[in-house]
Order: sequence, then structure tokens, then C-alpha cells
Amino acid sequence: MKRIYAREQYCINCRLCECFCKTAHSVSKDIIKAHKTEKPEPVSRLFVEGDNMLSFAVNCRHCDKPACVEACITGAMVKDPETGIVINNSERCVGCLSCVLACPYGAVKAGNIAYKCDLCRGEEMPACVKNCPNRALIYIEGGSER
Amino acid sequence: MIISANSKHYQNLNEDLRKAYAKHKKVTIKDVNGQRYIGCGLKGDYNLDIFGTPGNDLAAYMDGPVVRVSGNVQDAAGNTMGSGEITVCGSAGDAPGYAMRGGTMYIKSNVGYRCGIHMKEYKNSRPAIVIGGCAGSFLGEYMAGGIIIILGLDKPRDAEIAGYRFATGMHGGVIYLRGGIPKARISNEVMALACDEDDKKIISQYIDGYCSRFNYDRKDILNEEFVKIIPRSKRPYANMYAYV
Amino acid sequence: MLKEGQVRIPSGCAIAAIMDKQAKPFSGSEIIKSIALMRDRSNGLGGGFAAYGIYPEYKECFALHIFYDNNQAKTLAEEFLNNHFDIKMCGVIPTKPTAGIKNSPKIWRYFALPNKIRLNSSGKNEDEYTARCVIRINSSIPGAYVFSSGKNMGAFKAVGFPEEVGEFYMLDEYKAYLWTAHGRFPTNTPGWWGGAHPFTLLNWSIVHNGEISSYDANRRYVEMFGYKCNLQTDTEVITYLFDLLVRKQGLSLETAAKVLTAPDWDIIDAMEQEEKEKYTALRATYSGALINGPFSIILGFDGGLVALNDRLKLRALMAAEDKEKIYFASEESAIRVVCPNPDTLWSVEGGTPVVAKVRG
Amino acid sequence: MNFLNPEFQIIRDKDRCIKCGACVRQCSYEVHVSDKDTGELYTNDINCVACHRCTSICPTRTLTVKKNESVYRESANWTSDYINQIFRQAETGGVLLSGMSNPQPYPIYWDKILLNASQVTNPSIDPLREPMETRTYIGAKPDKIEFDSNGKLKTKMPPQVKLEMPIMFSAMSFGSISLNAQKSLAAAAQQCGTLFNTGEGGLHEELMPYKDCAIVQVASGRFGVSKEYLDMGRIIEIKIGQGAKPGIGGHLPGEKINEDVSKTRMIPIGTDAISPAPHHDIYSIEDLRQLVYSLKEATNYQKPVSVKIAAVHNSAAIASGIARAGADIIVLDGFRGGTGAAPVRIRDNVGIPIELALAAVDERLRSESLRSKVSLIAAGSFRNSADVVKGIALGADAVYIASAALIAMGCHMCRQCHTGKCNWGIATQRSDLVKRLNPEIMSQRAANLLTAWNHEIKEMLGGMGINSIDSLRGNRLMLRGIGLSQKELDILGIKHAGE
Repeated sequence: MKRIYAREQYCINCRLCECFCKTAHSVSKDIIKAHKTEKPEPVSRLFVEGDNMLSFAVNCRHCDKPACVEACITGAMVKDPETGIVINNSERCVGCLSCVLACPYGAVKAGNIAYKCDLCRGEEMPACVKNCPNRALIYIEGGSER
Repeated sequence: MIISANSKHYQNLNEDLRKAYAKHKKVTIKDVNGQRYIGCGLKGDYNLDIFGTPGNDLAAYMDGPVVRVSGNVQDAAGNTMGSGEITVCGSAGDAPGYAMRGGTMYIKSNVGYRCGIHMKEYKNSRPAIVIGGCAGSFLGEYMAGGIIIILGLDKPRDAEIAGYRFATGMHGGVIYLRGGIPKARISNEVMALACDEDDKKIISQYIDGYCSRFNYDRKDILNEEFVKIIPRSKRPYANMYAYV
Repeated sequence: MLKEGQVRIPSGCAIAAIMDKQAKPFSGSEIIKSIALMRDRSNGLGGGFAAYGIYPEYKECFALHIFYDNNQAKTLAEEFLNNHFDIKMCGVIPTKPTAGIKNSPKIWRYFALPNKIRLNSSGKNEDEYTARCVIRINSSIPGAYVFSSGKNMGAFKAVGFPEEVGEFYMLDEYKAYLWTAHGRFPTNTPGWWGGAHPFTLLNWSIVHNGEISSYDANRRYVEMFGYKCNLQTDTEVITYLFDLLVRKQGLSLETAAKVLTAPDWDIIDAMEQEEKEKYTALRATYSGALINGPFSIILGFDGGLVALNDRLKLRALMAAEDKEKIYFASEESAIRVVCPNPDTLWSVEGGTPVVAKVRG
Repeated sequence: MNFLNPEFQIIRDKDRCIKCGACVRQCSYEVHVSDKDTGELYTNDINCVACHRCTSICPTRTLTVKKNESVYRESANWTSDYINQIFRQAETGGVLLSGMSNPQPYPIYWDKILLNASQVTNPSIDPLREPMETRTYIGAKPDKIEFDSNGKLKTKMPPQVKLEMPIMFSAMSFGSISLNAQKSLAAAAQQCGTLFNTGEGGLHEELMPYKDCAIVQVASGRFGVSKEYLDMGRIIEIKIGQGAKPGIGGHLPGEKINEDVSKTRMIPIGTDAISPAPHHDIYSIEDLRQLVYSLKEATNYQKPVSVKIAAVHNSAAIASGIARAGADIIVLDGFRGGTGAAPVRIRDNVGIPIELALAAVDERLRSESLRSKVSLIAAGSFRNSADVVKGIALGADAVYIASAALIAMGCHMCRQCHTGKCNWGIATQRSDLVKRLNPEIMSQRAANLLTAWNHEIKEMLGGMGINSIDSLRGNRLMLRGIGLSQKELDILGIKHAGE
């Protein structure tokens, strides 16, 4: 399946990926509203680690055998058998955060419930990849993960 | 009605012709040599039979008449022709059928450079040029519609059926060529395909026209496969521009 | 208003040529008939002819045809000629009054041999010596213009339609084995006799149809080699290019023609290695001699001619042959008017020279 | 106390700002500051150089860079630039240094030259469908081409280099620009069938795949020059001078000599890389011949040798001397050419415009029958394809571009190259900045620029009724001056519009 890969040699720590992820996961889909007025505040599903010298975006791997799915106590976390996308169903998630603990990459974000990358669900290009100004994020077929 | 062109200047000849058209639908013009604009702008169901070598711009803007030339024609025959028919029992010079919108040209032998340049079609008007021999370079340049059929009959052994930059800028219409042509001569804007049944019907129809006019045997023409050349895109240059 | 030479004038034209393949001389009436048929391609502001083999009795001498605007020009030019040449014979070129030919300058011809002493001390051969003298008269003696300088050949030209020019010079009374002709359609020349075609230098003569877009690139290129483009005409610069490439650089006529109308790079790229190297070398070296824009030309020389079209073939040029003769003209009808049924008739292709030489 | 008035002012639209902090993290000049406690964003306008990295990166287009409205009392004589320069010199006692090209309002002749087009008497040519050739061969040409009796080529051609378009990337060394920038240019050159120039910085090993489209430069410091280096280039260029700073050497400060730069320049890390003003083996024209031939000997006469000079008052005579010294190519660099760092007084006052120098050199070479033997490359601020067409019509075989290529890669002409803090990752060796320039993106942008210009050149040629760049070269009839004096027209060798 196509996955998002970070290329730290081109990551410039601008963190626009975070802004655009947050916007993509907002109701308004408007970058200013998403950041300034929308309630509940939308959550970016990825985050940039590091500083100007070395940085990279941490993102869900959509593992072949996802630990988060195994750890989920409510069945909210599922891997779509067709697309391979691992999605947290916010209706079912009770916020126990077992998945956060289970993820070996630290790619699931804790909040009231768990938040994670959904590859922008069927968009041709996830928002973070599309808006990365330096192609530090790429969305390609990259073999298997775990 | 028979008119002799006999060294007349074209203005005098065409003046005589205009008088003739007022009374006659069929006009034969003899001893033509170099007189320009014969049949130029002529509209209606006239029949012109021309003996000799008419000058440039034969049958330009012509709408309807049937013209037959016993010899060769010079440059720009059928220029911007609307409808009708031109049969040339010899060769044509450069740019025959320039911007032709309708009607048919049958040329028994060769054509010069830029044959069928900027031919176009609209609604039911679909111009066609049938070339019995070979063509010079830039055949079908800018071609936007219509049909060119090129037969390469009596082609010298080492010659190609058409010159360089074949179908350059073509963005409409179709060219059928008998046998092949080296890829290097064909422009990037077009692709070569095998002919399907519809193509074969069209080819067959025009070959019948050619054979009946020049007394040729169909079999001698259909003994080779035809290749169809069509444009890759209606808008070959759509991505070339940036707006500021 | 400035005359040609002071300003560059675009022009269109008709051209024609007839050559007897056995070098048998024939009257000028035939070529006049051929060029006259294309009257609609000229506008009466220039016509001319070149004839080869017309002066057998003086075939060793350079035949200098000169226009003089006034007596002073003649005095100065003759002084120069007497200093540099031995004049074997001279006189007025006979003409007859012709409707349409007006404001004739004085037209003289001189049969001349280079002055031996001067020639020797110049260190040049007699062609180069004579060419330099011609260029000097034309660029430094106001009102004098040498319009023909070959051996056993001559150019005849004037402001008028070509058939009038032929009548004016009584060319039906000359006999040549090769004739070329030109009818001119300049946009706006005030009508200067020197500007008519053919343009000649030594035995080269050129008639030309079209306007070249590369003019200044070509001019500045040939001027590096000692030529002076006084007329600012395409024809002049093309003549010099041929003279440079063939006479001075030693290229064959065919190769020179291939320099002027170089094959496109993609065609060169597709050639066999050896040919590719050859054409790449020619194009890279003589890039300043590439002629661009529409033209068809007929170059006359001793014993033959070259017919050449630009590489995109933007001008028409037809050729035909029968048993005795070879014909060229801008239009087929201009050939058929003198040769109704040639054995072969074809269109000269773009960038592909037709070289015709007399036998023997 | 700082006497300087900030040149620029940054306006932040608070309604649009989402406080993402990208501006803070992206500005190497530390203009944008985030308050640690409140998260509010502020600006230090005095540091702003108007490089526009922040305005470009800002996802909500919140920022505007303006000229500072706070002004000194106006004077046509004592402009704020001159006052600020004095403040700076008073503060430091230093020679003023700046990057990029001469910003002074000297006449730009390109903008006073108009091109011709065909109407009626000859046809314009449609470059989309008819062949339109912009290929050029550079290198010395023989006096004539000879064939043997079998028609085989007898003349041995001096080494020729094929350019698919008459535009090359001018010398920009690794050191003055980043490796990523150089890599982008190299890849673009390769893609477009043209050349890039290593400048005086050697050839980094990561550029080996592009060696066939490299011009290697030998300058007075001889940095990176080795037999391998000379063998690698398609052309060897001797750099005598540079348009931005004629008569001045170069100086790459030790802090830019990191490990990588040190390796390609073949000098220790941290040492200043000083290029002397002259080559100390060339004090006269015959010495140039000696250097030209030493390079030819060293490379077995396989490569054209080029000599680059700054356009100065006596360029025409110097150029004919260079031709006679055996150079295959002459490069003329006009005074509007860019640079990584130049003394401001030199940059702004020394040299002449490329248009005049080119016209004079081409004419002189022709009058001495030398022009067809050497190639002539013009440089020094070709800003667009029309400048290129005009340059070739004045007599150049091809042109060099550098600033335009950098602009294609993000350069905003802020003229701070000398600081090494280039926010666009171009004129810097700081790894956090260099990585901002992704060669995958930037090589394509540079190639796009060349491709677009080449298309435009073809359009202009076609309009003139010309289908080969060969017929444009030196074709000054295609040019007319507008608003120029007779003297200027004479030097340019062109007529006035309307003539």
C-alpha cells in the first residue's frame, strides 16, 4: 500500500504539515478557522520531531500487523482490509489510550480520545504530503511495514 | 462552351470566363499556361475542363464546381476551397488545398511541399485530398480536420512516400498512407495506427474515386496495407504557456 | 529618398534560366519569353539577364559592364581602369529606345586584362585582383557602378519589366549557351539600375527570389573576408557567399550549397557517422553562411548553373529538361511557354541543390 | 546605540496569523521572535533583509514586507543608502561588502532595444510546427573545411561542444553556493543539453554524474585544480575577471570552508580561500597564451579553453588579444553580473554594461577577421529570453545566466549572499539552510526556466523569419534602438527605431 515517508534530509522544520493536517481534519477545512475559532479544536494527526538541524514528521506507518489494533479494547481501531488504512473510529473510541502505549512509533496522539493519521481517507494525496514545501514527505508504495 | 486561353493575361481570361458562366454550366478552357485564379470564388454547379497548366490559386475559395485539369497545377490549387471537386491529371505544386474547408481534390501524381496545410472540418464539411504519388515535406502541417490519402504509386525504390516533418502540428483530421513511412519523418504530435473497418470504408470510397478518374485498378492500390495517422491531442500546445 | 546601397529594400521576384547542355549558343529571345510569362511576379522596378558565352572574341578578357550616372564618374572610373587594366576594347553597350525604360545611365563596356605589373606586385591572382578592383570602383567612385565583370559573359539589367529590359538591350541579337533572367518586385525602390538583378562578381551571377532574414548575419560574416556589401541586397551577399566558399575556400558547388541551406540538425543527427561529422563540421564552421528565410536562386557560372531553394522551401522553383536544354523557372508555365513538352519536369526541393553543367 | 534606520518593516495581519511559528523557525536573520511565555509573535525589523522566506512559507499569507516608512529627510544627494553605509563604516571601519549585482540605475540597453518581425516580404515561421533550431556549437572553428579527393572530411575540427540551447549556467562555485544549488543547476543543464560552470571551487564528488555538462574553471586561486578536475570538464575556463568586481579577487571566508568545501577546494577546513586579483602567472597577454596552452597540453587538446574577462573600457582590444592567444572561447561578463560578495564601491562603479562591450568586441573581432575563429559568450545579467535574443543578435554565440537561475530556485535578490545566511539554501553552507533547497524540486524549476526561455527564443526567431539561431548571431538588422543617442547606436551598431 501507499504510505507516507519522511525524508529528514529535506525536512526543514517548518511544520506546515501539522497546520495542513489540522485543517484537513477540521470541519471548516479553512486553515484560519481551524486554528483560531473552530470548537472543538481540530487535532493534527502528525507532528514534527526535532529542531532546525534535524527534524522529521512522525506519522502512522499503517503497519501490516498494527499493534494499536491489537491493543484496542473497544474495536474502534481497525485496519481496513481493502485499503490497509488503520483508522480510529471516534464514535467507538473511549479514550483509554492503550493504542498510544502500544504504538512502537509514538504515532498515535493522545487527547480526549486517540487521534491518528487516516491518510486523509481516499484523497489522492494526503494534506501533509501535498503541502510540504520541500517534498520532505512523500507518498509512495514502499513495501511492507512490520 | 470552349474558350481558348491562348497567351491571354489572367484578367482577360477570367473576364471571358465570367461571361461564359452567365450562360453555360460547362466550360472547357484550352491552351492554358500560367493564368492564375481560374475558377477562383466560383459558386454553383459548374463544370470546368482545363487543358494545359493553370497558374497559381486555381479554384481558390471555390464553392461547388467540378474542375478537371488535364495537366499539372501550380502552387496553391484549391486554396481555401469550400466545396466542389478538383481533379488533376498530373502533379500539383506547393501548398495544394491550403486551409481547405470542404470538397475533394484528386491528384493523380505528386504534390509539392505543405499539401493540405491547415485543412479543417466543420459539421458536415469534411475536405479530402487524394494523392496518387508522393508528397513533399510538411504534408498536413497544422491539419485541423479532413482526410488526406496518399498512395505512393510509382514511388521510386529508394524514395519515401512523403518528405520530412510529416503532419507537424496536426491536431485534427486523419491521414491514410499506403505502406509505411520512417518514424523519424513523422511529427511528435501524431501517432500511427492500424486501420479499422470504418477507416477501410473511407479509404475504399476515395480509392474508387481515384480509380475511376485515372483509370487505375483497385487491386493495384489495395495490395498494400494503409496506416492511419491521427493527432494525439486536439490541443497539442495546451501546456506550453504560463500566464502572468 | 535613399537609393539602394544606402538603404535595404525587400523584394520579391520571378526567376528563370535556360541552358544548352552541349553549350550551343542560342538567342536571348527564348529566355525573354519565359520570364515575360511571369510578369505578375514583377512590378516594373527591375529586370535583368545574365548570358554566358556571348563574347567569344574577347574570351580572355574581363568584360566590365559599367553604369555611369554622370561624366565625372566615367572620367574617374576610366582613370582607375587605365591604371589597373589594359583595355583591349571599349564602347557603349548598344541599346534601343524602349517604352517603359526611362532614365538610362550611360552604359559602357570594357574588355580588359589586369595590368601585368600591378597584378604581379599585388600578389593576388587575376580573379582576386579584378574582384578587388570592382569592389573598389563600386565603393569609392560615386556614380560609377560595375554591374558585370566576368569573362565571356555579361549581365544586362535595368529598371523596368524584364521583357522591356531584354528589348532595350536587344538581347535577341546575342547568343549564349546559358541565360538566366530576373523580374523584380521591390517594395519601394526609387528604381536604381544597379539594384536590378542579376548581381554578378567575376563569372558568378545570381538571380534570386525572396527576402532573406539572415541578411545581416551573412553580411557581417562575409565582410570579415574582405567583401563590402555596398548594395545591401540579399543577392549581393549570396553571391559573395558563393565566391567565398567556392573560389576562396575551395568547397564544391554542391557543398557550398549545403552550407547555405544546411540540413536541419535532426537530419544530421540521423546520418551515418562519417556524414554526420562532415555536416556538423560544415554547419559549426560556416554557421554565418547559413541563409535563412525564403529564397530560390539560380547561380550562373562558367559552364553551368546551380538552382537552390531555402531549406523550408518557402519559394517555388521548377525544373525541366529536354534533349538539348535544361530549364528553370519560378513557375511551371514559364517553362512550358518555351518548352511545351519537356522530357522531365520536377520541382526543386528545399535545401537540395540542382547543379547542371555543360558537357565537355 | 545603533544609528541605522531599519530598511524594511514587517506587517503581520493578526487576524490571519495562526501562530504556527514557521516564520520564526525559518528566518536565519532572527527577524521573527516568539515570546516564550505568551506565544505571541514579534519582529525585529532591523534584521530584515527582504528575502521573503517568511512571506513565502507562511501558510496563511499573514506577512507583508514593506519599505520602512520611517525615513531620513529626503535628499537626492544624501540618499538613505549612502547615509546607512556611512553609519556602518563608522561603526566598523570596514570595506562595504554586498552580494548580487550592481543595483545602480545605469542605463539598461536591453530595455532600449527592440526586435524585428517579418511582415509580407518574408514569412514569419511558426516554431511549433516548423523546425526551429537553437543548437549551437561552441569552440574554435577552422579557417576552412577541406575534403580529400574521396569527399571525406580532411580538416580536423578543434574540439566542439554542443549546446541544445544558447544558454548556459555561469560560474558559481561550491562554497559561494551550496552543493544542493550546484547539483540543481548541474541536473538542469544535463536535462536541457547545456552546461553549468563549477566556478573556482572544484567539482564535488556528488557532481560526477554531471561532469559531461560541466565547465571547469581555473582561476587565480587555482582551487580544486588537478589533472582529474581538468579532465572532467567539457570546457576549461580561465577566469581572469568577473563583471561584478573587475580587477578584484575573491575571498571565501574560512567559516564557509567546511569539510565538504575543503575537500573540493583542496584546502584545510576553516582556512580563508583567497583568490588573488590577477593570476600571478599572467602579467601580460603572452603569459595568457602560456596558460591557455598549458591547459591544452595537459588535456591533450581535447577540450576548448575559454577565457573569461570582465567587460571593461578596453575589452575590444583585450578580446582580440585573447583570440590571438589561442583561446577557443571568449567570455565577456558585464558589470551588472552577480556575485556572492563584492566590495560595494567596485560593484557599483567599475566596468561597463555587457551590451556595449559585446557590441564592441564582436565588431572588433570581425574587423580583424577573428570572429569566426572563436566563440563569444556574453554574461552579466540576462534577465529574460528577449535579452538573450538581443545578445545573440549583437554577436554572442551563447549567453551565461546565473542570477536568473538562482531566482528560479528561490533567490529574492536580497543581496546578503556574503553573510552565508541565505534563507533559501542557495548562498550558504549551513546544513539547516542548505537542506531547504531540494535538488529534486529546484533542478526542475531551473530546467523549466531554460525550456521556457528556449521556447520564447524560438517564438521570437520565428517572428523574424529565422529558423536557426545561426542566422540570428550578429544579425543586428533585427535590432533597433529606442531613445538612444547616436553615439550609443554607433557603438551598438544598430539603427534607431523607425529607421
